[in-house]
Amino acid sequence: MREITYSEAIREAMSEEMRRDPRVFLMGEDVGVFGGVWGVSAGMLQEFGEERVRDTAISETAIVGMGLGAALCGMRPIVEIMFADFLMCAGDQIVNQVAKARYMSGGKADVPLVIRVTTGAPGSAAAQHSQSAESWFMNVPGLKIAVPATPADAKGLLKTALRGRDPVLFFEHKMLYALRGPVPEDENFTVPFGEAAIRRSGDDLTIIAIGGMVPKALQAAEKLAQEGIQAEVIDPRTLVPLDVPTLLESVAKTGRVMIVHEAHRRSGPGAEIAAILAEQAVEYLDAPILRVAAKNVPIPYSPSLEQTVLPQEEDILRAAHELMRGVKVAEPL
Amino acid sequence: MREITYSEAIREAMSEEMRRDPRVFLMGEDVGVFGGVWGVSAGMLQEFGEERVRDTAISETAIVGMGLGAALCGMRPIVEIMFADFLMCAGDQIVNQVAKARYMSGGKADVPLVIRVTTGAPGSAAAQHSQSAESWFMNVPGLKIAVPATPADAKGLLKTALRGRDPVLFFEHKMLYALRGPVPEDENFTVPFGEAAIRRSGDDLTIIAIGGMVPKALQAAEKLAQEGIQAEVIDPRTLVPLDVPTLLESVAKTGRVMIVHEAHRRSGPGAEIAAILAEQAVEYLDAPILRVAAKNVPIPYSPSLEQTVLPQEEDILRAAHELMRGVKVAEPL
Amino acid sequence: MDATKSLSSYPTSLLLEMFRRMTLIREFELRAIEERHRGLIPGFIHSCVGQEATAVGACLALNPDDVITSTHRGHGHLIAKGGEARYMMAELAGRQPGYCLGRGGSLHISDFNLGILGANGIVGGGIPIAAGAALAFKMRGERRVALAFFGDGAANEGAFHEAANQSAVWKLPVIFFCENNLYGEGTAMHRSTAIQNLADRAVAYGFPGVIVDGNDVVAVYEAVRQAAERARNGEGPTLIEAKTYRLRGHYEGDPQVYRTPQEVEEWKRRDPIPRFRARLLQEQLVDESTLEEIQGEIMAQLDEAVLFAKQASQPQSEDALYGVYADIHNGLVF
Amino acid sequence: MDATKSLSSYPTSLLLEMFRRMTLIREFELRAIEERHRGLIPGFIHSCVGQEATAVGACLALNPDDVITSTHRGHGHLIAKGGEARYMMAELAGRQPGYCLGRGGSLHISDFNLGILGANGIVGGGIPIAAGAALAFKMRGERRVALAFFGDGAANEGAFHEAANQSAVWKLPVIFFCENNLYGEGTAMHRSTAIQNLADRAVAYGFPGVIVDGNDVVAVYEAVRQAAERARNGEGPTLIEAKTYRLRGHYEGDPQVYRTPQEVEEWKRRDPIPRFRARLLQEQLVDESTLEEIQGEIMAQLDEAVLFAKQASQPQSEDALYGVYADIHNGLVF
Ligand SMILES: Cc1ncc(C[n+]2csc(CCOP(=O)(O)OP(=O)(O)O)c2C)c(N)n1
Ligand SMILES: Cc1ncc(C[n+]2csc(CCOP(=O)(O)OP(=O)(O)O)c2C)c(N)n1
Ligand SMILES: [Mg+2]
Ligand SMILES: [Mg+2]
Repeated sequence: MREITYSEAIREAMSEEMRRDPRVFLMGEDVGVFGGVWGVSAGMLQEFGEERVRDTAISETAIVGMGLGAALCGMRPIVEIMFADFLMCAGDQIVNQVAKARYMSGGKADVPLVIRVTTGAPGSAAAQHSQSAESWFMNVPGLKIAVPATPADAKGLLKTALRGRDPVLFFEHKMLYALRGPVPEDENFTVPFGEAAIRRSGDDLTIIAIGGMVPKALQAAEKLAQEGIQAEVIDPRTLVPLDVPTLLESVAKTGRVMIVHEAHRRSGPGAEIAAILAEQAVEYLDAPILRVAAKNVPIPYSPSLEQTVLPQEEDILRAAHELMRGVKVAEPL
Repeated sequence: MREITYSEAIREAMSEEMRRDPRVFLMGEDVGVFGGVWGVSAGMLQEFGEERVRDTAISETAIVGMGLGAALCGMRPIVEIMFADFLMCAGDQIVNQVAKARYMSGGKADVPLVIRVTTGAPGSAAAQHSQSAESWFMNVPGLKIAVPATPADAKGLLKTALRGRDPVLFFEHKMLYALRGPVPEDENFTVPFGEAAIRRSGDDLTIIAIGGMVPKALQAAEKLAQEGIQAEVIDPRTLVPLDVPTLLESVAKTGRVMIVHEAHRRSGPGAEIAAILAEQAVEYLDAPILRVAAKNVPIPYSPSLEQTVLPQEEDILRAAHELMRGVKVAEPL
Repeated sequence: MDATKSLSSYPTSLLLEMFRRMTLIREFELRAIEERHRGLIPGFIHSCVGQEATAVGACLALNPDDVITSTHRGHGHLIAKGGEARYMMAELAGRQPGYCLGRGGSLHISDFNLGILGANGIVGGGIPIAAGAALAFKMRGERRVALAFFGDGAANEGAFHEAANQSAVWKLPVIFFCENNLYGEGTAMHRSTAIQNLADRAVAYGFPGVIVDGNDVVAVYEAVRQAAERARNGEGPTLIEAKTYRLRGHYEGDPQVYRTPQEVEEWKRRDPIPRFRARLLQEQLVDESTLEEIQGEIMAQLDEAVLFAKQASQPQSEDALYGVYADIHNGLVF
Repeated sequence: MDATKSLSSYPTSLLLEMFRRMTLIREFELRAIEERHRGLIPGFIHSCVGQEATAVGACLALNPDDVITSTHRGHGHLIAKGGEARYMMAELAGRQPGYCLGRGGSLHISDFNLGILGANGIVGGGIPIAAGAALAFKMRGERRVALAFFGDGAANEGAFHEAANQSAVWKLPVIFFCENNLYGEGTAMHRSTAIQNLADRAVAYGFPGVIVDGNDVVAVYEAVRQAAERARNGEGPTLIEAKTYRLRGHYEGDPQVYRTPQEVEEWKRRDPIPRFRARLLQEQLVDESTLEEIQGEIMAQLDEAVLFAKQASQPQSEDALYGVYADIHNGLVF
């Protein structure tokens, strides 16, 4: 299969859907003339014109709220929020309007709105441009949350989002944009929400890795294999809905599980996953459920500090060893 | 000890600190002339005047941001956000400014800012006026989060917040405002952050109950006692910091634990607590960790629907029986 | 003080419809308040008594396929845009046949077929939504208009500013309709805003700002008609500030410590309904019996609406769990 | 085009300080860019080359105990307010002696002793903070002023609107200082705003809006001085729109597809530093050698700053964990 980057896969998904469906359009800060600050929508203005690739003012509340209004009136907007950190500038529209419009209307409103947003630390971007916001809106019913980790998933999940009828928060990890991988050319290739991918099979322990941490988890798993430890690496692909059966099956097999994400540990996506497993899989567990995550500290600027705060491959390896010993670990931060 | 209401306790804490410390002042929507929509600040305008009890425009971002600016310049503002649902209107200021000001400045900035906010469902207030937002900001390092459940704690925790140097999100449950209880008259009575209260001792199971669910958990525990089941009811009082040792001690004793909160189940505060216990207490567990929480559905208006979505005393009882049987429970929503 | 133009230049049917809808709104509110006291209605009510002319003047100036976004004080807007009293009353009572199956209540009523994109519990929350609707219309080349109702208080929310600016840049067919009733909850406008006329805020975005007597239904109608025409012609947004007054508390039960009974009494003299009624009679466009007939019909309609709501089935409590998403992923935790 | 008033009415020391600070900012930026290419500086740089006059004119018109909030393009503001090049360079290099111990970087530099409440990575994020600082001053009866720097793009954020309105109501001693450099990232102002002059937005709040040539340091100084006087006298906020231009990319590495080299060239002719230099010489207020001496000092100062940054210790990686809260709760999960 031809290989393209994660970034190209996203552009391809948007472009194909825009060709196919006149209701789809893109708006956000600098998505047009600039082509997106990460270059994701480069060239789309040229193909689709100013009507369908709209540069907005720096007004996140308006961007999301107008996306909602357009969606309620039959469009299928893709809105881009440049950094996950800025989602909170549109917090009310996301939480109180977008998420609830269908339910509050008694199920009448379709809300086919995709909010694309970049997540994660690109390196020395500091506390306001490095956050992984995947869990910030998980407590709010009504949103779906996608966390693609491969080019194929980026394309397939985005297509599913764009053909669906529910609002989706679509988290694109900045450090994955340049990642290359095979992506089907079939225009109708989609990846369903709520189906985890088993990235690597193994019987000894389960690593549930999210977004940008999937490649790191796979690398760590290779190293563990050299030690004779076979890790199963699962990528949930969507956090809402979450494919609990696949997680349970793996944990039933391995009895050992860690969750790896770049979001801060406290109340990150791993908290919910761990809680579900502690509810539904406790009888399978031969060890504590571990979380490998960013420490509960704003992301610092200086590289060595940043490295301390962000989860590293060694942290995965250390957690794996702890799991294999079956001991309890106390993590103070 | 004299008894006052939760609401009076909060007013007393604010008033005493305002008398004691000229830097403390209150601002928010309708906190002055109206006395607060829940009457919490009634009479304070009369005592302290317009300079220190400030009615603001309906501008949540300005309210929080100006609170921060004043705090950075030596004041100790109390800002009120009328409903937790509206916190997201000030989301950016809370997450990106207030929470991070100290850390980003290299620890130089003191941020003595208290954000008081009402939480929980007052009954048929529907999806945008009933939310329990306690966990929305737990993933963001830099904030402290208080969830008082008694008049004494409301006063004591608020005093601690007002004498501290860190920003605090202070969640006041609407259904607790009328609750009466003993409150020390000592002006220097404070309740430290990070110390859970054991509301009831018991050896059979641990109920960790948050905010408005504490009284319900205690009621349920009484019923369980009649069946011969002794539940220990723990009120964490603050979610950040969280008193993990007290929780661990209890779970080590009982081996059975449920977490009860009015916030939605998915990624509510219980997710983090369950995850911590699954990390640190798994060897003590004789049963799954259960969560009793609002279902993952926006809060509906009609009373019977609302009751279905919100956690009820019977849900606590059912969970207790399941814990005692030690069986696994699957909760699809 | 009333628009100088004689009413005779308007079709009588329109004038009667104005009277009918304003009266229906007034009586709906009074009835809802009554039924709330009687226990039929569980939630809060923010009544729009006194503000009927803004709702009716604005909505009658729109086409049926134009859309509105409304507010916490939305009953009037919804009725003016065609909302049916029985389904509204049933929604307020939390019943299954209500507009939102009892899930929404007063703050969240919507009817997409009627172009009602929703009341809103968030002050200012509907404004960007209306702008987005206007964007959809413009992109599809439809000559439709979106109108956002909001209050003087809401004009201080960032959401207003952002939506107004973006709509101006794209010349969207949207009308920002500010009902300035002089108070945001208990805060008098002069205590939350340093300017006299919110219409002046249009200067900040580059579109016209218009002040209108919000208690004169015809004046409101004219202002919105012109703004809608501008919008349909691709000339972009208009901000209309309608000066009005709410005659009851912010919500039912509000002790109203923030204003004097005298002030309320004074505004009662400018009550838009008696005023319009008097004018209709004075200009001899209708006779008293026609108006009384309409009033009678409305009372019957509301009796029916209340009966409908009372007899309507309660939602099944398990139904609470449906309608969060369009699809249900079986076996997955949602 | 230059303020008509002769420079001779200003103390030479002030004029030289203007020249010195503008030059320092310019050279600091160029040096930082160079050191970023060389690898000393890990993060992004949004340089303010071309906008030195706004920073310096504004900050020199303030008192040392007045405060500012800054932006992502903040180096100039910070230096103008007294920030020291060596600690700034060390911060950019992520070193321990940097202003924020290496935790903040370019976007987050602050120095509370100098009244620098912080650069900001959030567009518009600092504006309410400045208003809050002004509130503190007003409440304590201090005659201090807060000034918020922000861009033309930021003027479209809700945060600006809310802070401006509230400040007007309370007549706070705050100056909203908009550096209109014609672009927000790659979006030309006329594509994000439908009005010509952002100063007109002051009308929406009820305080004066002033337009000033942002490439004329003395004109900026005058405008801010007047606004500060108003503020100190309890007359409330002022919005100042300074028309300027950024001569380099939005960030270093920006391909600048959104504008023509011709446009940039044209603005280079209005570069505030050569322009001010020429005027100083033309009015014979200083001689060339004095200016060259200053320039020499600055180069030496920057050599020292770079050396300082290079030799400065790296933060200890465990230090990352401190400073989130004022207190540490031992044994508790934070
Ligand atoms: C974002 C937000 N902030 C605060 C409130 C609480 N609240 C409800 S109505 C209201 C007053 C609104 O005033 P205005 O916009 O003038 O409308 P009016 O009530 O006068 O019709 C307030 C503050 C809210 N619902 N949403
Ligand atoms: C809330 C928010 N939205 C978007 C961005 C991304 N961003 C950084 S700078 C910038 C442009 C700002 O334009 P302007 O305010 O004119 O300042 P300038 O860069 O021209 O100095 C944008 C969009 C951000 N940092 N914060
Ligand atoms: Mg009002
Ligand atoms: Mg700019």
